Amino acid sequence: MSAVAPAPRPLRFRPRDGLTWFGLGCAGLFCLLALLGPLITGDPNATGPDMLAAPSLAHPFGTDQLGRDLLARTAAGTQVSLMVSLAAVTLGLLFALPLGIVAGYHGGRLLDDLIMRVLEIIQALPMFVLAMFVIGLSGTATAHLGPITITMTTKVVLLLGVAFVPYFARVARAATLAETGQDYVSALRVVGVPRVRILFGELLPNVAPAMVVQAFLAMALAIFAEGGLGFLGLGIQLPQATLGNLTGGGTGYLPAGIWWYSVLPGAIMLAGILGFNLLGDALSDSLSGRSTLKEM
Amino acid sequence: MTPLLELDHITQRFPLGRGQTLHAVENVSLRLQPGETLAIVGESGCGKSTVARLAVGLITPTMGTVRVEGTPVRARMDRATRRHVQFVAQNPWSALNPRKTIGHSVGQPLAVHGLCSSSAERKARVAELLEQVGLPAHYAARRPNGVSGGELQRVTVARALAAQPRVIVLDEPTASLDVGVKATVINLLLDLRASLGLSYVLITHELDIARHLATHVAVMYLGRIVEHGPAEAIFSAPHHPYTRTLLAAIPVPDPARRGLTAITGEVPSAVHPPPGCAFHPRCPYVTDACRKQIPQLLDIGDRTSACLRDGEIPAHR
Amino acid sequence: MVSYLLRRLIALVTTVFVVISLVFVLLRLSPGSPLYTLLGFSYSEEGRAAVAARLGLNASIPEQYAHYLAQLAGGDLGTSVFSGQSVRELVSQRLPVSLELGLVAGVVWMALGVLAGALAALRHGSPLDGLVRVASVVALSVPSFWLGLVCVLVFGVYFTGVLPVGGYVSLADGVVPHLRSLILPAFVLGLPAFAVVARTFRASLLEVLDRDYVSFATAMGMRRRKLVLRVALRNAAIPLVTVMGLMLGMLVSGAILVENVFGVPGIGQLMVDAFRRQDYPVAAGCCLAVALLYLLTNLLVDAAQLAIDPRIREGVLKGGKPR
Amino acid sequence: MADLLTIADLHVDYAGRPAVQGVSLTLRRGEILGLVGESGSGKTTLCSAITNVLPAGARVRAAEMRFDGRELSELSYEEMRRIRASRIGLVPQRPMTSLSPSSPVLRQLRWYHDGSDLADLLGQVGLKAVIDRPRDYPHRFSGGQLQRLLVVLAALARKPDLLIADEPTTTLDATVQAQVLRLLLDLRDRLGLAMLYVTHDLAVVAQICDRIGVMYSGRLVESGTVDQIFNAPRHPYTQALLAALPGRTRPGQRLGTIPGDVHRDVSGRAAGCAFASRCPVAFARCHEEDPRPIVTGADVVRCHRAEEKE
Amino acid sequence: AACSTGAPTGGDTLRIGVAAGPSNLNPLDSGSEVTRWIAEPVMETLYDYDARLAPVPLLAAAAPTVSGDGLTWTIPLKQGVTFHNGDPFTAEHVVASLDHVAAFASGSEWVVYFLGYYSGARAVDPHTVEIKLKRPYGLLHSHLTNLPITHKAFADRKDTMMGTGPYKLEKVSAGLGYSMAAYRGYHGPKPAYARMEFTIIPDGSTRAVNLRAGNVDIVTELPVAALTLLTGQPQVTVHRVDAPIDILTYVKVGDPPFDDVNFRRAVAYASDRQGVNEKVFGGAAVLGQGPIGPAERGYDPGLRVFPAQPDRARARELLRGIRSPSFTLTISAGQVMEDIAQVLMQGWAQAGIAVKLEVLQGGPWAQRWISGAYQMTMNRFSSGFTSGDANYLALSPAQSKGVLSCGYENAAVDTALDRVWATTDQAERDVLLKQVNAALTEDAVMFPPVYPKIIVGQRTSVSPLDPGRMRISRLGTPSLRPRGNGGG
Ligand SMILES: Nc1ncnc2c1ncn2[C@@H]1O[C@H](COP(=O)(O)OP(=O)(O)OP(=O)(O)O)[C@@H](O)[C@H]1O
Ligand SMILES: Nc1ncnc2c1ncn2[C@@H]1O[C@H](COP(=O)(O)OP(=O)(O)OP(=O)(O)O)[C@@H](O)[C@H]1O
Ligand SMILES: [Mg+2]
Ligand SMILES: [Mg+2]
Repeated sequence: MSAVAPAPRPLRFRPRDGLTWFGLGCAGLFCLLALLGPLITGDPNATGPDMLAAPSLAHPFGTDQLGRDLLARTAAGTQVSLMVSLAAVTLGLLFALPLGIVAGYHGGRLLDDLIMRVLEIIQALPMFVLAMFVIGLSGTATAHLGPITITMTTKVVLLLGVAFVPYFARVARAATLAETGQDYVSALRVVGVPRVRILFGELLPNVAPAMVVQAFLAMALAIFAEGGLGFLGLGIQLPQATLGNLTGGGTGYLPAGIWWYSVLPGAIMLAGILGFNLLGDALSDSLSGRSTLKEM
Repeated sequence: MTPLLELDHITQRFPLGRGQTLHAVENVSLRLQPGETLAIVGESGCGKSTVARLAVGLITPTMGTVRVEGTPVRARMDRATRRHVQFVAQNPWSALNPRKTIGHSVGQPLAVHGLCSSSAERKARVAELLEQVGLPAHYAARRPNGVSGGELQRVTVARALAAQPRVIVLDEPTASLDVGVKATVINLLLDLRASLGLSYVLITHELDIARHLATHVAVMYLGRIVEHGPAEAIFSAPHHPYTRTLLAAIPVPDPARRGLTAITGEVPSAVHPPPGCAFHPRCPYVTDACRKQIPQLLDIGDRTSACLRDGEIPAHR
Repeated sequence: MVSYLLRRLIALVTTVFVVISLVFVLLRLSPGSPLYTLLGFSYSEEGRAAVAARLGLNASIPEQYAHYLAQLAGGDLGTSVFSGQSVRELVSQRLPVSLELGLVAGVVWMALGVLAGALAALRHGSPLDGLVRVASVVALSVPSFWLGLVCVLVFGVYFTGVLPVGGYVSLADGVVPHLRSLILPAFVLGLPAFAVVARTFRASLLEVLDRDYVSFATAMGMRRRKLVLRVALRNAAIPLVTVMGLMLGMLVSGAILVENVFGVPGIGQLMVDAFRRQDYPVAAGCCLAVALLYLLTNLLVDAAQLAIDPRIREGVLKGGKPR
Repeated sequence: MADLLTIADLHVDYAGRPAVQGVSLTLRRGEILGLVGESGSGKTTLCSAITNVLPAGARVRAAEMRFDGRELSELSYEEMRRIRASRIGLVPQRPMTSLSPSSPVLRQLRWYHDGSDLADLLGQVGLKAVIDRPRDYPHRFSGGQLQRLLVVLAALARKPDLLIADEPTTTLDATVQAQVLRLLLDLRDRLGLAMLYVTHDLAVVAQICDRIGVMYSGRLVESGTVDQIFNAPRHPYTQALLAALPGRTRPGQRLGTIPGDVHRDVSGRAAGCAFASRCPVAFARCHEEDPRPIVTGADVVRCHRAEEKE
Repeated sequence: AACSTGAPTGGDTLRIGVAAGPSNLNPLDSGSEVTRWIAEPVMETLYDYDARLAPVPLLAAAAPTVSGDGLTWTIPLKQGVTFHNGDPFTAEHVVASLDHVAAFASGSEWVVYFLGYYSGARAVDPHTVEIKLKRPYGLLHSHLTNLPITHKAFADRKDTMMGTGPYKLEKVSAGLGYSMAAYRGYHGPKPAYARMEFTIIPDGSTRAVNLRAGNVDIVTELPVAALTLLTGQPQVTVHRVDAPIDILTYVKVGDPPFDDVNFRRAVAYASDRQGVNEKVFGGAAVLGQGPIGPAERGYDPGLRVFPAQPDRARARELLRGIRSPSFTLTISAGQVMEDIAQVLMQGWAQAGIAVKLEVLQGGPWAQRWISGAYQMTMNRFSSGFTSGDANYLALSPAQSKGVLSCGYENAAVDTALDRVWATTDQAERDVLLKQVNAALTEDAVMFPPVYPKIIVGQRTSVSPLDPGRMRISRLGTPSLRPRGNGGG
């Protein structure tokens, strides 16, 4: 029993241990490379005379088999990775939030059951299987759905977005369910506030912080998944450089000791994933108040 | 005279799955006249909150009708009628949206029911309401966080008042508050009743609060009303064995009057209520008939009581 | 409890049915056809029609669907368009490899994860705790395929001969070589499982250690060791079981990548190949096997949860509206 | 007769934030001391400090903490554990969550008490049926049943010298509360144990306690016998508490209230009495100087006004 | 792969590392190199190649006798040959094999050869086969030199092999490899190795590493990048031999923008052949001109239409009047193809041609290709096994009536190609092919950037591979034997 209303956990990011700082650094590096890298490093597709050159001052990440600068390609790939991940996460949230909130509000009733069943089916296939399935089948080519042109990038975004929907919706549902249990929702209903306004005017701001945390973690997952698809050759296609394409493209050269080709772009991917994971963790800690315990 | 609020043979059952049903409220009838305060008392799980939720239309009864000023409440009733019955819940900390300002929460009914024509007017009205419950107007800009429970409970009362209700249903409004704070909320309720002529349905298990506020009392046991009548009469001379037990078990804040009496046995399950009178497993006056027959609420002088042996049991103490 | 599991089983069957239908319809609706790959230069309309007739691809989609379902009902997953091998045989050749890999990876790493998580929580705030925290978040973040490549680099170029960096030796060719060939793939595949288990277990153990029943046990003077074993670990394990179900999906996804890095002839590799070639029956068979495996394990996880948490067993956590 | 428990000038900080400040109290064998006070006034912290089960980060300072002649702060963990296991019992506030949810109740009873007299003990509190339900988990029992079980474990089974009951009936219904209170009184009479009974509810205190301590903002502002506190309270806070009780005022009348809010005091305090800002009878000195405890026999009061009256 | 275990003793087992396991083990259905490499020791053809790549009888007892109208071919069969299951080799097996490949429903890649020519075959007696044709089919002799003969009960099987060769297939380990053992009842010289093992090692460099370590004796399809791993290794020999491997590159002549010959030629002029050779093939390939490469019949080393490096000036000149020249290049996924495409695109971009790259997996690529929904398509194609040293199939898109026609209409080419199939005169055929090649080059219909080589590595403990056979994509594994101190 406490005499003062507890603050809703603010979703404030206050890095307080080294690990979080490290995560911030990693994510920052990743985003910087994605946003500024391509401006500085030049054309990622320009071939040069030095093929498979080891990292040097001229080519800090070395070159690939066609003599292209791997730093430029990595920067371009990072940009794609960031954009695709952002778009996928946004898309996933856009679909999942209403679904999750509606399901949570009707917790345990038919609508909830229906929504969750459908999402369960999507989840019955693990993300990569789903990806293989969709991309393996629709092919890596640009598809045309009537007047709509679906490029491979769109496809990857759609796919990851859809794969995130059940995951996000579950979190949104759980958060909504918890909120719906709060008396203020009953109070709003008694007052006569229309349902839509309760859901999206009053509940949403309370569900949002949990979703932001998930969005960060999902960013990490999206970077990984985009990379994995590229690695399998099922992602965004050449000549566009992506982190997955690069990592996968370099595999053939590894046994010859050409480590930089696969390893460096992969390390950037690792930095991105690690960064977003750590940030998500830190936010989630601040949300659950775990870190306040640690402070004492 | 049409009662402000009337529960007419209400039954509420919750399906639990696997073919089981929970009998939360069984055949309860209550009416509330203007100016009355009806206290509903009883042990945990006896269905008090469910009655409250039924009364304010948060749930629709399995059977029976709820009437607000004579109009039966349907699933989609017009907001104007329904707003005459408002609700204040036990836990003020969860009764307000933590991410919205107090002003927003108090203003909600005004906005929804179009009670104010402009936002400036609404602001003024919110300030007025806050003052009415004894809070400074600048609280409108604050969020619930950091505001004490007693103050928050007053905010929820202000919100209820904003809808210009005639009845406020209070579900254990003071149960989570400290003694001193409890008193301020009770005082507020007393003041509002005097100044606005409100009626209350007061759900509580703190009998001294019921005694302090109520004009009428309904005692519930396992979803049914076992005794119902004017507060004074019931508190001074309880008839039903359960009411007697309950009163005897309430500690009195006076070291000179010691002597807690305890009965044995547990509250039976609402999923499998015992046959006959639900109280019979714990009743000191039980007879064979009690095990078979469900006693009906009967008018006995100033009150109604549901006990087969009503006349036979000697007066209390 | 039995009836609950039965209901779950029915739900599972429906889900599988939907998955099958989805797989089937998507497969048939997808552009291209294995016939093109199959025929190549010898493509001709007559040829296409004849082969399609032989493979039953001429019928309308509903007819094909009905046929496929009938086939499935008879336990027949069809035959590969390309190799003519029965899909059941193909799957049953590949699945055990993946299963073994997944099992080795999962079991070893999860055990390590439990250990690490428990130690970290019990020594909350110590350097060991910090180490586990860092290790688990890094382990969770490392993309498996990249880690695989790094392993290939390290053991294939710099420390050659220490561990085989690719391929798979079947058990028939010797137990030791077999196990050796599993080490790196299992290491890479299971790492995320380690991370998730360690993190979850650490968090849940910390939470449990904060619970009333732990303070009560302490106040009752229970010995620390007994307290940890009887009270804390047992209750902390409950969320762990849920997480294990999640990890299964991770292992399956991971297997697809890892099998491709290390050339392990498991179901992941088969599936990638089948999709590349649009070998409908094989792709569908793989999906089906994976989905079934995934759902079945989830069912097992739920059953385990039921066994371990009596409140779930009695639906206490679901029904009702406890204050 | 020697005091069973003597605490002198106990301070507890949570990461520098004081939760208990300068509390001194004594408890004799067979005595029930009721501890009342608003939420957050430090009651639980005080109890935890006695059995040394404070969370990490809490700091304890005391001039004296003597239990049955032994200084508690000097004991090793193992010695303290043994005291907890046999001499000081604890009845927790939330019976529903105080037993491990994943083991059957009977098994847990055996963890804490392996004697053969278990059935007998359970019979004494009307819970013999537990023996016949070896597979039932805690959630199958009602709060009242569990609370009685916990009383059996903490008091009946090991017959401690001191029983600490931290709001043992707050979550229980009136009829069940009456059962548990009867049980505790019974135990006191039969075993002669001393009890520290923490509660918000002055009525309960009036019914079962011999002596009362009133806490406010980490301090013990007044202690005395039940009669003394209820009939002649000396501290303005105690007086205000009593005035706020509905049961002590005529129905329909306004109750006495305590203006202000305890928590603003905690944060903004510089000097002076913690209650000063809410006190109807405060004067200049109250805002400048924290009153020291005035001890008369076993009783204490911390108030400048009371001091004046002496 | 698996070979990384087991001591590198070699000895009585010949171990071969291949890049992939074939999806289809029936060489009557599949012309894929891996299928055929595995089939080489197991199954035999009616005729075999001699050192000069001329057909000599193998399962046949003598050269075929052709009737006067050219429509009936009679082939006597060798006696005393048995299949690995003990069944005697007789005419009905040959008939079954021929019927299988000629039937549409079997989906055999051979059907295209027999299409329109083959009418039927019958066993005149157990040791004589008679083939009836619809029209003269001079190439049949060559095709019978390439077509393996299978046991009739196995003609429809795709999961195993049953032949008369020196080794019999014993075990197929899914995704891992194939093992075979010497067949005691072999009708020819006794096989030198007791066992032969094909191991799947998908990664090229890993194959090289395994060869270096002695885990395998022969590896195929070595990528250029992996060759550095093998330099300076005395116990390893790397063969790079011209072979009928084509970077099949052609355009949809029927549709814009490639219906404009100037545009086609501009693209051909702007192709960076040198760049592809250096960057993708380490300089080891031969620069491309027309569809027919150096290992194939009809190759003309003197044909030089397009430059080694992009002639941008020429290209721009040809492009004059074409607003924003651009097209889409559709290739099938794979490192080599992707690399080639990217190098070419750089060259084209410098000439002002904007090219969009479309990388498709095998299935979708085949669909595009066959349905004609491409502008320029490019893929690797090896014709060696099905047609020896002649690249007939790769020319078929240039035929105006063909299913795969790219829309090119040239009556001279059409008649020449018809004649190529009909004539039995090899010299005439060579001349005709040369003409076709020249026409297609001039018109810029097909312009592969380079002609790659087959690259095979072997350990010196095995007798040297026969370059003559490698020239037609074969490994000649049945005749290999241990050599030197490595042998046991
Ligand atoms: N939504 C619901 N679904 C199922 N059971 C419910 C639901 N709401 C209430 N119940 C059950 O109905 C019974 C009556 O509950 P109710 O909350 O009305 O009791 P109460 O008298 O208010 O108790 P308390 O004093 O603890 O608040 C209880 O057994 C409760 O568990
Ligand atoms: N683990 C903790 N960490 C930090 N502060 C704490 C902790 N536990 C209690 N406190 C603070 O110490 C003060 C005293 O708390 P305590 O729980 O002892 O009060 P209480 O009188 O038992 O209150 P209640 O009646 O609500 O149980 C409060 O201000 C509280 O916020
Ligand atoms: Mg209630
Ligand atoms: Mg407390």
